[in-house]
Amino acid sequence: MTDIAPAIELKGISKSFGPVKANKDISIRVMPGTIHGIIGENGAGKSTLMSILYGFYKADAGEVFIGGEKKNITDSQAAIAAGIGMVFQHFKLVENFTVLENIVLGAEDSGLLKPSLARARRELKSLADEYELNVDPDAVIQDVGVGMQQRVEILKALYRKADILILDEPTGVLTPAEADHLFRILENLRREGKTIILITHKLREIMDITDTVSVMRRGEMTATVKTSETNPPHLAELMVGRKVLLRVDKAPAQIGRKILEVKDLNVTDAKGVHRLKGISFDVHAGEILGIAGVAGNGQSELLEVLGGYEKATGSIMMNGEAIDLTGAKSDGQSRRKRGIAHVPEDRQREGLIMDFHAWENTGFGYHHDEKYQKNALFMDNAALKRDTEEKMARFDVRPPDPNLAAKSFSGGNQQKIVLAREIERNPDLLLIGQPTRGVDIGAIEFIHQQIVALRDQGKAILLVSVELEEILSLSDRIAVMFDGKIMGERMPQNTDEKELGLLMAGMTGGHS
Amino acid sequence: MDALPKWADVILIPVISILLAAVLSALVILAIGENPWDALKLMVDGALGSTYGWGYTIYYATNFIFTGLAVAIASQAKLFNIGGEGQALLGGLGVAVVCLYIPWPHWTLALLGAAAAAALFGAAWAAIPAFLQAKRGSHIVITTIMFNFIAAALLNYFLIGALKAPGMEPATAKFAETTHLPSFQDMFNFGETTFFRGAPANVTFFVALAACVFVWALVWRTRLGYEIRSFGESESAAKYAGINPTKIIMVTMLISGALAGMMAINNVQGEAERLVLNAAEGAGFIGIAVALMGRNHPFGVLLAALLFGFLYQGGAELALWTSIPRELIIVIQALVILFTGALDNMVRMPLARLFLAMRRA
Amino acid sequence: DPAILFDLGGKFDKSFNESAYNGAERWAAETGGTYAEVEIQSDAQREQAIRRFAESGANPIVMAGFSWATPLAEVAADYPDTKFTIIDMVVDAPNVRSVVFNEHEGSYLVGMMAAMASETGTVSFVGGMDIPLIRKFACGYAQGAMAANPDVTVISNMTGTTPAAWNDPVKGSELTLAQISQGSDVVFAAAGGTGVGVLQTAADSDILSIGVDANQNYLHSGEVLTSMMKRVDNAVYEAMSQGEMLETGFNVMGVANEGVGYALDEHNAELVSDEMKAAVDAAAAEMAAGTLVVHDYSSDETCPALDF
Amino acid sequence: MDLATLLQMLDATLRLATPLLLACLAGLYSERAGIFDIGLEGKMLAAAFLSAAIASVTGNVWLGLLAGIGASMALSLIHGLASITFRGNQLISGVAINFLAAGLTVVVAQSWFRQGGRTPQLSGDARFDSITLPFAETLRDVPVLGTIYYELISGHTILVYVALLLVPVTWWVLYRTRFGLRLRAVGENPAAVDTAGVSVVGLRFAAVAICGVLCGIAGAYLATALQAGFTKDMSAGRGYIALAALIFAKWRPWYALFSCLLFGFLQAMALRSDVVADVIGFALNGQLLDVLPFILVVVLTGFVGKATGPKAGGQAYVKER
Ligand SMILES: Nc1ncnc2c1ncn2[C@@H]1O[C@H](COP(=O)(O)OP(=O)(O)OP(=O)(O)O)[C@@H](O)[C@H]1O
Ligand SMILES: Nc1ncnc2c1ncn2[C@@H]1O[C@H](COP(=O)(O)OP(=O)(O)OP(=O)(O)O)[C@@H](O)[C@H]1O
Ligand SMILES: [Mg+2]
Ligand SMILES: [Mg+2]
Repeated sequence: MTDIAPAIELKGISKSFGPVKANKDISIRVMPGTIHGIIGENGAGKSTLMSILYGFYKADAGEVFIGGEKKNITDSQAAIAAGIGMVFQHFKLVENFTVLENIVLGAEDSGLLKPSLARARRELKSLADEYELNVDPDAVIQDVGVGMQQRVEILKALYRKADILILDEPTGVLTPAEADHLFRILENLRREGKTIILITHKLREIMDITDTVSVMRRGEMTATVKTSETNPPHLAELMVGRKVLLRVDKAPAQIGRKILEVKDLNVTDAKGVHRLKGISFDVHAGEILGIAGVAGNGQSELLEVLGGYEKATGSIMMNGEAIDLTGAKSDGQSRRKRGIAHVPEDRQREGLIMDFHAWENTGFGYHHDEKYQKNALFMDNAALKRDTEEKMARFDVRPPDPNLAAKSFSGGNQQKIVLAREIERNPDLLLIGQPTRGVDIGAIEFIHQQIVALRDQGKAILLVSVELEEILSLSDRIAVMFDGKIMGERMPQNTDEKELGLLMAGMTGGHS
Repeated sequence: MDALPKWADVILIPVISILLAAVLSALVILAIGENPWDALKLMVDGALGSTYGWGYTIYYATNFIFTGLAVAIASQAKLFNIGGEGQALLGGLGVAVVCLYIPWPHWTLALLGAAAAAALFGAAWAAIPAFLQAKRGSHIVITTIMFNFIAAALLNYFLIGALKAPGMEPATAKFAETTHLPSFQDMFNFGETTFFRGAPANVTFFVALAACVFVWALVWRTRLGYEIRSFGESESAAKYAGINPTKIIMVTMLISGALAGMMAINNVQGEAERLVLNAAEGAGFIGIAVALMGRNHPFGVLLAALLFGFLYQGGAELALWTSIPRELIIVIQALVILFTGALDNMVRMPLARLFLAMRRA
Repeated sequence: DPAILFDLGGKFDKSFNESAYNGAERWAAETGGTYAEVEIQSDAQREQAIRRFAESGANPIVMAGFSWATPLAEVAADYPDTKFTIIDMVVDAPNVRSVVFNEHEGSYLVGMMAAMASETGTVSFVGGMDIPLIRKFACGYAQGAMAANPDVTVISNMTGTTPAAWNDPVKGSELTLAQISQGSDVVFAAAGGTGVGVLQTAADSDILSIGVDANQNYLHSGEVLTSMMKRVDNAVYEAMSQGEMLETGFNVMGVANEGVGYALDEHNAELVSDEMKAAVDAAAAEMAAGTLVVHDYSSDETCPALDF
Repeated sequence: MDLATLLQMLDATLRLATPLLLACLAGLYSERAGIFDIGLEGKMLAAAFLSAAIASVTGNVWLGLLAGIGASMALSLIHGLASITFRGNQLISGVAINFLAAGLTVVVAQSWFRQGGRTPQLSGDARFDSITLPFAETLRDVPVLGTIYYELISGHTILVYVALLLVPVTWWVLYRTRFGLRLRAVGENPAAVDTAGVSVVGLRFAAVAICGVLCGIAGAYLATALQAGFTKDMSAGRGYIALAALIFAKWRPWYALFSCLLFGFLQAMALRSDVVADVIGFALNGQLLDVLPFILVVVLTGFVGKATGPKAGGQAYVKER
């Protein structure tokens, strides 16, 4: 160690949320001008630790040193004053404000807005030039893509003269190209002498860009290593506490009959925006069709239409029978009866009722099933509980307690509950959106195995994911969506991330 | 993430909250120069000290059970039904029409008929706000408030018009003898000792208890209840599960309106035995407080309704025998609502910390 | 001791209940006696209040307001030794004295005065809640105005349809202003607390107003033409004075026995001309003699002089 | 309908709209900051009482106004404590405040004045006088415009002009100042405000306090300008109507002006059965006329369609459970 003071030093940080100990006596040093990665399972306490550094949460114990000086970071104002900026996992932007207003918010010069906005506009331009951070200052946040939203968040920090930038899972919502762009920006920032902390679940990103990496597990900091001295399997093992298979093992697909046939599907949403533009594709028994694409290009609408809760025009044939798309004769319930199961993209908003018990969630969407009825009037709660216990055992849900509320399970386990419910229906077709979003490596491995097993039973699977790695390793066939259209289909063995990335950005004619 | 044991959540917190409300009420009573202890004794004695007092307490509680259940079931679907008052008034209209124009042979049949009419009229009054909410996105809070005003005018129209009995009063004629419901006095009359003498509590109380059981079973044991709760917890999840939002909003509000309307068999058929203006007397609004205090659970609603019945009857006795203005009761109600409903966390937060510390130790 | 039961408006409503209260106070002051009283807050308490007083030995028990009739009819027989007085409604029982007022007669008289005082030929009426009793006032008033001036225009408005209509002085004001803009220069308020706003606005706008029930002339001295007095106080005073020996039966208080009338005192002496006084007194005499019959809205729910 | 009648109705509209407008703007500040407030009614009532009480005791209407604002602020503080500090249910808190004001005003009035829950009648300096605007008298005889100026625009109490002025002021504060930016942000996404280093609690309390001030003025207007004293329940549901107007106005200041004027006009119309009968050609039944404004509100909200308020409205800002 030289005698340069670390940019950030945390000593003995502890934090509890009620009975949950999110951080236990954590210490960490980050040297100036470096990029420091933090990895760990869901709920390991990464976001909590960084939120403490940013003054969002108050630590129960511990000290913070910035540039060698002890700082008492009581709120975000203090953190900003200490030169810290943070881009949260879930962006903290005001949706109906413009980019400029979001940047100025909280950092205005005076009581009147006009001069502040004018200055911000000027500075934005120079920051944009300096770091390749292009944004349209007058665009309204809800109208711009997540990539730009993220740049706004970074600009917010830089506008406040941050020397230390924390990014919490920044690439989860980006295309490969956008992620590359982000990493270029981070490189620029590092070159300028800024210090960066990067939280991610993606080991490749850690390997590509960080200088050092810390691993967290169950609220504790288990290791800090130089990136150059480690490798992905080793990191995975540090995280999960056992060896993890990083590749999906699967046999070649045994393609069967046509299960789903989609023709010329069109959707226009409530605001009059044309979301799906003439989508057509098939899915066969025994295959996984992967749909790649940047979030917001119509994948969600496609799943909603197939799942029966969004109206559309066009035709869908399921097992050779037409499905009503007007919403008049067919809804989510009748789709389920026809053998379509659906793991939605957002488990917390759609797949689960967070305040319901696990056993109540087990019947969710299938509450009209014979086996859950006691008689003509009442549901059979005992049967639901028994069913839940079985499912929990089979899907290794932890803790296996049907009486816990869904919200008390971690993200990975919540996802397992949804999967158990849908897969155990033995459906002909499984729709599955973002199966591993925000899920840690250990759980990803399990979930991927389940999906492949279902395929091998001869079921049809439609997989929607923004994770190209996941698409490439699971799919037997890949379709890429952009702007409500299917840009093209590829076989996984004949393509790569680069080509798919171009298609996802709306550019055809890659090098296939 | 439950820092508090269940018993603390359902018993300890409400009790402490009520105590706080009581202390503040005592201060108000002191401030206007009366003795709070005497006032409390008078209230307890008047409301619970005799079967007669109980008869009144239970009568009021019966009203509040119905309106409380109405608010509670709507809340399960995250709908805020402020329209209980208007729905109860319309229920009264239904009861009056049925009792006046149909020659019932026996009170049991009259009760069934009146209950059906009350439910129907109450539901009808909830139907329009429900429809506007489901289909047009009109804020149900606005529409139900407006419908309270409209209901009052409608009742006024009938009571000084078509339904008015001869004479000065804007009221219907007395209902026929065969529609009169047995009061507690009739039911608990054991020769020499008559319980509940002169009190208005009547057989409707048992209907109210049945309504509690009905709502409980509906909400926690049936598919419809499951769908209502799902919709209330998460509209997006409900859509995913194939639950039709329009249907849930409509059905829930119809049930809610029907329950509020059924209050009329207690006050109109059971007590007044005719329909008078302003028959609901604010019970629709008390229902909001009752539901909130009862945590939207039928059993909680029952307990909270009894508490408010006690406040009403005790407060009446207070006004009867002291010079404390009757508005003081409104103040006490306000404090109870404030502490048990809105300032709940003021008690809960420190208590949770305490329990956590105890568990750690 | 006697007891008095007030109606929902409360004993300080500046009109009906307050008049009853004044009667009781006058009795207490003159005899040095004490009485029990209650203001109820709910219809269901009516029967309760009567029973509690009867059981506590109060006698006679006086109740002000027509809404007491139904509960009293049920209860009276249970307490044969207790005497009751009900005001504004008839209850047929051996131990009940029923006092009703010919409000239409008193209203007729002030209607005449209004029409005679009016320079515009338009007079108006503001009622509280739209109930038959208030229509009775309005109808008598309109008849009187038309008798004094056949060309008069009578405007009538009710404040509302809920009990809130008794306590909305703001709306009372606005109704008065609306009536003024239609030409009215004398307004009669029979609207409880709402009437406060009516009288205030009339005074602010320099037109004349007419009070109700109690003598309200003093509220805006020199600007209240008169008050339609309904001597509830006398009825209460008398009942209390008779004590346990209360004379039961049916008792009509009209112009003839000075149960209703108009108020004349130092506050309005200058407003009431001799000619006005003569005309009104003549009409009163005719009513007493039975030669002038004022139509009572509540007798058949129609009004020859006004549409509702 | 002639000009005089029209002017009278518009005049009444303005008077009736003023308390609605003040309460509506009060609600606007609060709800724009994410705090629902159905306690407007109670705050108005409390302010009406205390302003009249103090004006009557001191004989000074300005002291009365201050006291009214104080009473309303006290209730605002309770609402703030319940919904901001203790993250309670904002609707319940509002309901409780309405009950509290309805009861306490009468209890206190009775205990202070012994006039049956009323304050003594106010006169002279204890009341707001109407002011005649410059040149109103001279311009009075100028046809149409002069008449409109004299009859409609001039001759109201100062609080009416204050209320009208508050509309552009509110717009300016909301859209042109730092405070307004933050206020709007905290109602949409309090986490954004928090992470930008601004206190959510502070902003929300500020908004609730402004709401208290405006409700205070509204109440004082009822008791010391429109009326000459307090009578129980004299707010008579105006707080609820203001709330409806706010939703109808989609939480915007200029729309609030128009919706309050509309509601005021509907009420003014209900006062003029003769005009209504003239216009539609037949006389409406009294009860129908009485509820016509409410029916029209329901119809209009049906037409306006979904009004979505500030996104974070009604929810307490919870960082950690
Ligand atoms: N605001 C909060 N209130 C209560 N508990 C919380 C809160 N935030 C986090 N927790 C708890 O703290 C633990 C750590 O959460 P944290 O969000 O820091 O994990 P993480 O490592 O960022 O997980 P992920 O990879 O899913 O983002 C969680 O398991 C959760 O139980
Ligand atoms: N802000 C919060 N308040 C309360 N509980 C929380 C909060 N954040 C997380 N938790 C709880 O922590 C537990 C697990 O958190 P975890 O971070 O693993 O969830 P997650 O779904 O992986 O999060 P994310 O999707 O943000 O990555 C769950 O009980 C979750 O409800
Ligand atoms: Mg997380
Ligand atoms: Mg995290």
